Amino acid sequence: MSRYTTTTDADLREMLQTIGVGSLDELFDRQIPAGVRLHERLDIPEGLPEQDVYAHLRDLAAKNTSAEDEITFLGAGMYDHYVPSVIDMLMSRSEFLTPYTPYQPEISQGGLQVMFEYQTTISELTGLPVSNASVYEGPSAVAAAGYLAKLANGKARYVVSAGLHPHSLQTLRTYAHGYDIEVVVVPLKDGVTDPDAWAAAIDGETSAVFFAQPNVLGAVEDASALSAAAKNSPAVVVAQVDPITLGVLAPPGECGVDVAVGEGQALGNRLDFGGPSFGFFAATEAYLRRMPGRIAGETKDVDGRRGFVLTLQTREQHIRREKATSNICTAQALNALGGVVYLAWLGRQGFQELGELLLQRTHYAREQLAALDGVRKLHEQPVVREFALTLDVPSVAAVIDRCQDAGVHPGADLETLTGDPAHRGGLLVALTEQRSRKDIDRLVEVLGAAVTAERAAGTTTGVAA
Amino acid sequence: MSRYTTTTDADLREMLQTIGVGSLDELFDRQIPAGVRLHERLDIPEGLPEQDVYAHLRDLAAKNTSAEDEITFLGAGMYDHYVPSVIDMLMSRSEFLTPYTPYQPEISQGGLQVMFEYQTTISELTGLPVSNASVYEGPSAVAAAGYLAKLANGKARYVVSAGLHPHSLQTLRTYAHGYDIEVVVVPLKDGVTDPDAWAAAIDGETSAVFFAQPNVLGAVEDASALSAAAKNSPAVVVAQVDPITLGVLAPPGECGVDVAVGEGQALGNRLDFGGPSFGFFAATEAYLRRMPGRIAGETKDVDGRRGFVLTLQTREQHIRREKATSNICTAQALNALGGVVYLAWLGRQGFQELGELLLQRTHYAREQLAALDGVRKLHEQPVVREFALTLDVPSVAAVIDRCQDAGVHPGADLETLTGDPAHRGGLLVALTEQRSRKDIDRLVEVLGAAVTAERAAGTTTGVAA
Amino acid sequence: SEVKTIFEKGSPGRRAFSCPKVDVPMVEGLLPDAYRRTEPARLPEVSEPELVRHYVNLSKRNFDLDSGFYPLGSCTMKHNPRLHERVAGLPGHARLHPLQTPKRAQGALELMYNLERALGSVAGLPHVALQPSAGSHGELLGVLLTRAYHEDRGEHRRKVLTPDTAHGTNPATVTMAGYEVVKVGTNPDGGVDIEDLKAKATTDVACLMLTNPNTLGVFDPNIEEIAHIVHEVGATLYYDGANLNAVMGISRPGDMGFDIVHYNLHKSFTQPHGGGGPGSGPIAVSDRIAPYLTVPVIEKQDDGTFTLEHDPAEGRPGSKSIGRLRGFQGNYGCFVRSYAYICSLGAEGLKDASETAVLNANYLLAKLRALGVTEHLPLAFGELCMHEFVLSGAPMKKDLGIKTLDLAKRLLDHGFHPPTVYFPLLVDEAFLIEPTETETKETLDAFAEAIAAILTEAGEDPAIAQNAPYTTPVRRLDEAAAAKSPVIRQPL
Amino acid sequence: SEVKTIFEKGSPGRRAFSCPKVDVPMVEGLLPDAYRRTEPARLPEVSEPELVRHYVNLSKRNFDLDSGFYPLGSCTMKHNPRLHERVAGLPGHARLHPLQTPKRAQGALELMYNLERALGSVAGLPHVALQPSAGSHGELLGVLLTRAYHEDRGEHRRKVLTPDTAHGTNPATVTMAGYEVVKVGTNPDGGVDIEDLKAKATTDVACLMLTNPNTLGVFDPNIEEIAHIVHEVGATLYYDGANLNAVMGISRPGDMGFDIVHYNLHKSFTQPHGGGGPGSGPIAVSDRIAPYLTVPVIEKQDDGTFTLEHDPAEGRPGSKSIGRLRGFQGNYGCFVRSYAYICSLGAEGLKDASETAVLNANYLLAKLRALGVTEHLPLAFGELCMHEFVLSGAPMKKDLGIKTLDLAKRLLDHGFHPPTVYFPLLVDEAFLIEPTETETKETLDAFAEAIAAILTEAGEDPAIAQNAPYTTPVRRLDEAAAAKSPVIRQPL
Repeated sequence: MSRYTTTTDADLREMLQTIGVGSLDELFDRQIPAGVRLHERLDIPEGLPEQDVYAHLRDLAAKNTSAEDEITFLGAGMYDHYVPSVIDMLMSRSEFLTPYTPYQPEISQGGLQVMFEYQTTISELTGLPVSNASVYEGPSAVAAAGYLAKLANGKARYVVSAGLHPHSLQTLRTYAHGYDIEVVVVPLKDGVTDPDAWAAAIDGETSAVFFAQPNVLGAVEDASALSAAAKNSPAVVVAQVDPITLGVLAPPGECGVDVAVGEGQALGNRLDFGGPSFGFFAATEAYLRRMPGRIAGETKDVDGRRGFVLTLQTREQHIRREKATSNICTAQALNALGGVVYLAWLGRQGFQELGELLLQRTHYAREQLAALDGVRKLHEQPVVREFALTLDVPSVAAVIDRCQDAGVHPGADLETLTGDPAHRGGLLVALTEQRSRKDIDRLVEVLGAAVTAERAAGTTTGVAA
Repeated sequence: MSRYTTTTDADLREMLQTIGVGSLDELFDRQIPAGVRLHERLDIPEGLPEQDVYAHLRDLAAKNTSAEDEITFLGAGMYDHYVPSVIDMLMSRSEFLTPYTPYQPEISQGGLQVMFEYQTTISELTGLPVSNASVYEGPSAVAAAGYLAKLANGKARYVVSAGLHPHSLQTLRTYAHGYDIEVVVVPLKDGVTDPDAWAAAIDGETSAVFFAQPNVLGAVEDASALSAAAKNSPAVVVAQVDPITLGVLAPPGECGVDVAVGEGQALGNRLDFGGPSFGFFAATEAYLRRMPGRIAGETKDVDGRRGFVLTLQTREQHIRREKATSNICTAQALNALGGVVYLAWLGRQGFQELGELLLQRTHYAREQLAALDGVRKLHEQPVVREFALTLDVPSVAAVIDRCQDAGVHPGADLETLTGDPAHRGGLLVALTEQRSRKDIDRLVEVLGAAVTAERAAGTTTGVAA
Repeated sequence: SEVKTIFEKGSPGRRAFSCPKVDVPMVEGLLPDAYRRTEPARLPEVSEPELVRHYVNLSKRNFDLDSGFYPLGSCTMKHNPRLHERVAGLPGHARLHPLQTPKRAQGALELMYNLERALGSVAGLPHVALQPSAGSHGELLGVLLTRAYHEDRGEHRRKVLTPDTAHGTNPATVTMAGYEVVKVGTNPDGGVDIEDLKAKATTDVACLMLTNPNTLGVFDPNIEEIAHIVHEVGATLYYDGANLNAVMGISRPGDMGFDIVHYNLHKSFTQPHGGGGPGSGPIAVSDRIAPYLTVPVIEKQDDGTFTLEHDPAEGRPGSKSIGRLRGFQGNYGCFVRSYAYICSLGAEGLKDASETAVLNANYLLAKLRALGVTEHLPLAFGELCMHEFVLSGAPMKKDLGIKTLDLAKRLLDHGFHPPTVYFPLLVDEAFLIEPTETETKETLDAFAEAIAAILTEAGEDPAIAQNAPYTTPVRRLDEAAAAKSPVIRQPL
Repeated sequence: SEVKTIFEKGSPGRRAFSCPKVDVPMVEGLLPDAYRRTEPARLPEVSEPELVRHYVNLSKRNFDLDSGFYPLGSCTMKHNPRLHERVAGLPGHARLHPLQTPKRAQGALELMYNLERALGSVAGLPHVALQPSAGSHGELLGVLLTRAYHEDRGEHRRKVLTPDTAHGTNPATVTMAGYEVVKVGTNPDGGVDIEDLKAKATTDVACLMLTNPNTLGVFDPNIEEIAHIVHEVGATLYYDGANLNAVMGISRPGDMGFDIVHYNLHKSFTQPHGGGGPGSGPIAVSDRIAPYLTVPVIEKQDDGTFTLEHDPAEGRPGSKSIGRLRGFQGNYGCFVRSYAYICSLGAEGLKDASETAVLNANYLLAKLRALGVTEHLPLAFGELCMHEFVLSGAPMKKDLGIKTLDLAKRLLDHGFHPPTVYFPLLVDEAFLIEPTETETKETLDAFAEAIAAILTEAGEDPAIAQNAPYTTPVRRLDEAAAAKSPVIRQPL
């Protein structure tokens, strides 16, 4: 008996007697072949009181430098937005936290209505009529969109902008290898997808095209032009979108995108060192019955009352098995709850205001930083919440380390992120509403000093070498 | 309109029209004399977004050294016990957090049953049949017990052990001054209430006697003997008890105590720099109708179902007004919830085990520390979770400061706490289940070094002077 | 099935707590046998899952502010921002020991200092003490300060005046502070009866305790004259801050002539009410009362640091302190929440709160009028109101055969918490409604319509309301039986 | 009254969010007009109080594990300790950016490393990858690893075997990984049909995916022979860890001969299920599969520090990695919770959990037998069971006229979440019950008695169950209509 189990000695005696076995061991001995019974103790330390588990996990937490401990400009897929307290409160309510998938709709109306509302917000953000109740997270959502295209048109090739987040590209490759679809990458030019190479890569065997908005360098793509280039092909147009930018950027549904997916973390979810969060998945009406994952729909009960159910389940694995549109069998319901509450918290005006705020601060930060010695813009394209710089230093990692010693994380080392040697010297700087002008000015100061110091050190090293 | 208010311009127009006034100002101008209308802005800064309020309050928190930041042996009335996570979860549920006093029992059964269960746990702990649903906190509970005695017997004098916590004594004095009762303090001898002085102080004009168990020096008093000394007087015997010690110490109800009160913080409540917590208040049957505060009782509804109500309300201020047993009009319901959940979490066995653990660790800590050079026991009485030492140093505050620089708070400066020059050099060290042997050994090391250093510094100073 | 208490659940030996092992050498006989407990306290024996389910299910038997409208008059049930729980839960606040060395608790002292200044600004009085644990505690402090003030001047006054509209805590407090209660009447407009006041305001009077706006929702139009009368006889004027939510940024007690003001942080400054506590009842005072304030007192030093003074220098607040009223520094966890609220709202937001509170009350009143409700439940005093208003159910009782209590109980079936009933005492069948500023017009409309519907229903069949509620976890409970043979703990 | 969505509440202009001011010089024209959004997204317009009330009230329309018994077969609805939410919420975990420099994320890496080792110990396999987001994601990884393994050996196998008792995710995964699904039958004891397996286990088979105990609650007595058959043809043996909760510390998949195992942290290692996500589906593999594992891989260096290797050295796990399956390092927040669980229970506690899970299932089965329930709902296979068991409602349907669905719906009125219905597919009118180890004997008794009572009631009047439930927020819903004309968003 542990603190989570309840079988007293008296319970055990009575239960074994009712079952008709003499011992717990007998229960197992009668079912498990002796050759595979384990007779040693698992190699796991002894259990601890709650206070000691807490202390241990707290000590581990203390070994991490979190966004609470430094001014961070890290982004590159996940962002340190402020998570309003109402979200913690709602996500921690037992009624949202502890049930499972709403298989019994009569006692799951809360969760189902949340899914329905969530779908509505995603539909509004993306300008696409159809949203599912969420998928795992961003990059695998991109791959799921690829699988949708494969099932929809069976063509041989994916055409992918090099502006896609590298995790998305890598995930898409891993998935596509499973069902033998070729992945062709179109390079960037001046910071955005090269329009000529893009158009040239798309043909009658293109199953889907993928680009990111904004792209991995923070640049705003000409989404309409990229989509238009695929119009005369069978390709499904897939855009990975940073949802926070949709307060100011044209929604994918108005740009000719067929499937808009993305990482939902920025919408009211914590960083959590990368997860859990949620991926959103929206599409045109044509793909409704090809969507992966759960979908909630409105209906009536026998008394005519409004209610919600999981619907279109014949797409799903538990019914269609090998013919399913996906093997996904849950949404990220709790995280999606965070998403819809966040969007309702921001509200119609707030969502726009937030976008405008980021746009202005991002511009300011970019200009201030690019004015530093040894720092320049990696590209000149419009940016909305994130931008790439090039540092004229031997080691971006060393610059980052210097900045962190001064309490500021200046952003992601682009070459490490993308693995592309062309990105040597690249730094990807992200803004959220938590990074004030004061923070930006501090970054300018700290990065300037670090670059100067690193160039001096680098020169010295160079001379010495 | 703020984020917490909802009157849109359209709402305002319609509402003013329905009321029949032209403006908000008119509503006030018609009711408030012009001479006392305020026409300037309050001297309070502009309101902030949620994230900025969070950041400000977090920055203030960061300027405090909490029990999360150092190994603390501070006690002296409030203790750093581990607060189990179920308590946070339950106390933060809207249904417990946001309602008010259960004036409408039909929709307040949850809170009322919690009070009923709370009363039962306090009754079990104290060995007294009657408990109210809690009062503000510890020292004012002592004063409330005094007021009960005043109303019960109208005698002229309180006899108080010097072992009472100084805050309790000071609070009792403040209250008693209001209704002109004299407070006589009986000194300690060998660390406990001097039995002869105690017996001599009690007479036919004694309204109540007060002692603490354990007392402010951590010593266990002979509660039965102290109570017995008042048996031939009209005095109500009041004991202030540390509830955590009742796992090992005889309950006040078995020691002849009439009214047992105390600080409930140790039972599942946070330190919170001193509050909110709760005070418990238990008594013999004789004082049931003289209790201050709320009491929940069991009854039936019109369909015969079990239910709970606030009962014996004719004692209370909202009915009896100037003849009430107290002016208290709320319990500390939420904090008392923490208390009953904590006691149910500990459980029958766990409550005892915790007491035994503290008893053993306290003994160990006391012996180890008293063996240090320049450190001795202030008294030789039995102790259960807290004990007093005497440091042979010029300044206890300086020793504490040195220890804190090393990450350990060694305990309370006794002279500062009691204001009694006889306590010069005194240090009051408290244990909880969060202070392991390893922590104690660390304290021994740190305190030993600090005392040595301070004696050296003190000597030097002495020589120089 | 019948509800069970936690004591009726579980089984011997079950537990939710894993006790840390005894990691020091075990020593026998540390306590004399005579001091030892012999029989364990019969606490519950349950696992963590049982514990959680028990209390989660109990919680569901409560109505709460996060779920619906709670217009409980005089209690100011305004929205409780969850931000406040977040910041109060930061370990730097929540795990801060009250005896922490002040130099290592600077954040807490700064917060308290800032809160004192902000509260002082709202009241229009310069000195604030945060110590009292609740409004009633603040009242007691206020009257004890009055006493200290007079005594210091060599005066031993015996009486305190309280209007008949006062909260019950006022007279109860007066008695506790050793004074005699003298009631002052109410005039037909709902304000203090000036003639009665003049008659009773003798030099033997220590204080007049007043709520303004009072419990009728009436702002006393004669407040300046009242202050003059009271001060004329050398008495102090005490402001019961229960209704401060009506006047933040709009009118200041200090400007009205009050010497002492208590705040209910759990009302105007939005603490969660916790099912009846905790609260916090700071007070503000004028210069002449300041020397007697409780200790410790927070002082800001020239170097910008903060200290806790237990024995303030002469001329400083608390230099002739009456002592303390409780342990430590007060309900700091409440201070954190209210300070966060003030930071969120700022001067404009606090004023908006009061304006909207008064707007909502007047709108609801007007709406009830428009629906004909006030034919059966007329406004007790005046035309307009401040942040709350009192209806009298006397005509309803006569005409429709249902009492205010019946109306309240029937409202439960409509999903609303009823207003305060049978208070203030001087209004027959009183029904005291305080909507607060955080409610929407839609909610006010729905509430007004529910009352109108209940009255209509009662006109057809009063038995429906008389036997309400029907849809609650339990129905009307036998309170008389509970008081007659009290069962106040689980028999074991 | 009819429920409203958040879009149907509020009013234009209301808001819960105060946007920070633009504190930098405003610049116009930063975005080309053609890139700009022209119409705002029609998000809700509500204040914070409205937002809170809406979702708090919605939550009350959910049944949840903290409120009652939830014996949903195959889902392992065990108690979720709140400690896990506390530790996962520590800012050092919760606000840690996934791209934080590894030297400044040592606590996170150490936690993941420790978790990998503990999970490996439970499975009896040496290498663990935490990346997959859910069980189905782990399955996909497992089959892709199988593919990589074979391809690396120059083999291009085409088929994957799955028993007909398998979870639907198994065949769906096989298809996604580019393989053909070949079904293997079930023998009369509920185990794999060995003869069928032998016939289908050709050299063209890449893998057999198996759950053991399987979805019937049966531990396959021939598991050693099955492993032999599969390995004989060079295929891998994949363990669907959905039912691992039956065997922790009792039997290890690695010892049974499995090459690849996925864990459902949200089942055996107790994540809150969140209304359907998030989950986490780490996998463990044998040495021969290790080179293909996802990157990044956590490595512990000689100096005790931890690194994230994106390109592990030859011979190390991940050195021939198939790449990645998602962003960053996986659902770290889930890792924190499961690690805390493992720290709390330790080796003994995990074994106790599985023992008690199996005890509870067998007791509930025996209790249902004793109450005569199994006359109408016989056990589908075997005598005893592991941690769950499947009843067939076919006799009940025939004799009493109520379907398994009706029984499930009627259970709602008794306050229980029903077991899984109509799965596994090969059992007619299946009723799959998994009580888990955190339930009390009292709860199991009450559940058994409720079922018995429903059957008795159905014997008298089947219409009662056929039309159930009656006491839920809504009653039976028209799912056909929902699917026929889908309304999947609020029209605006």
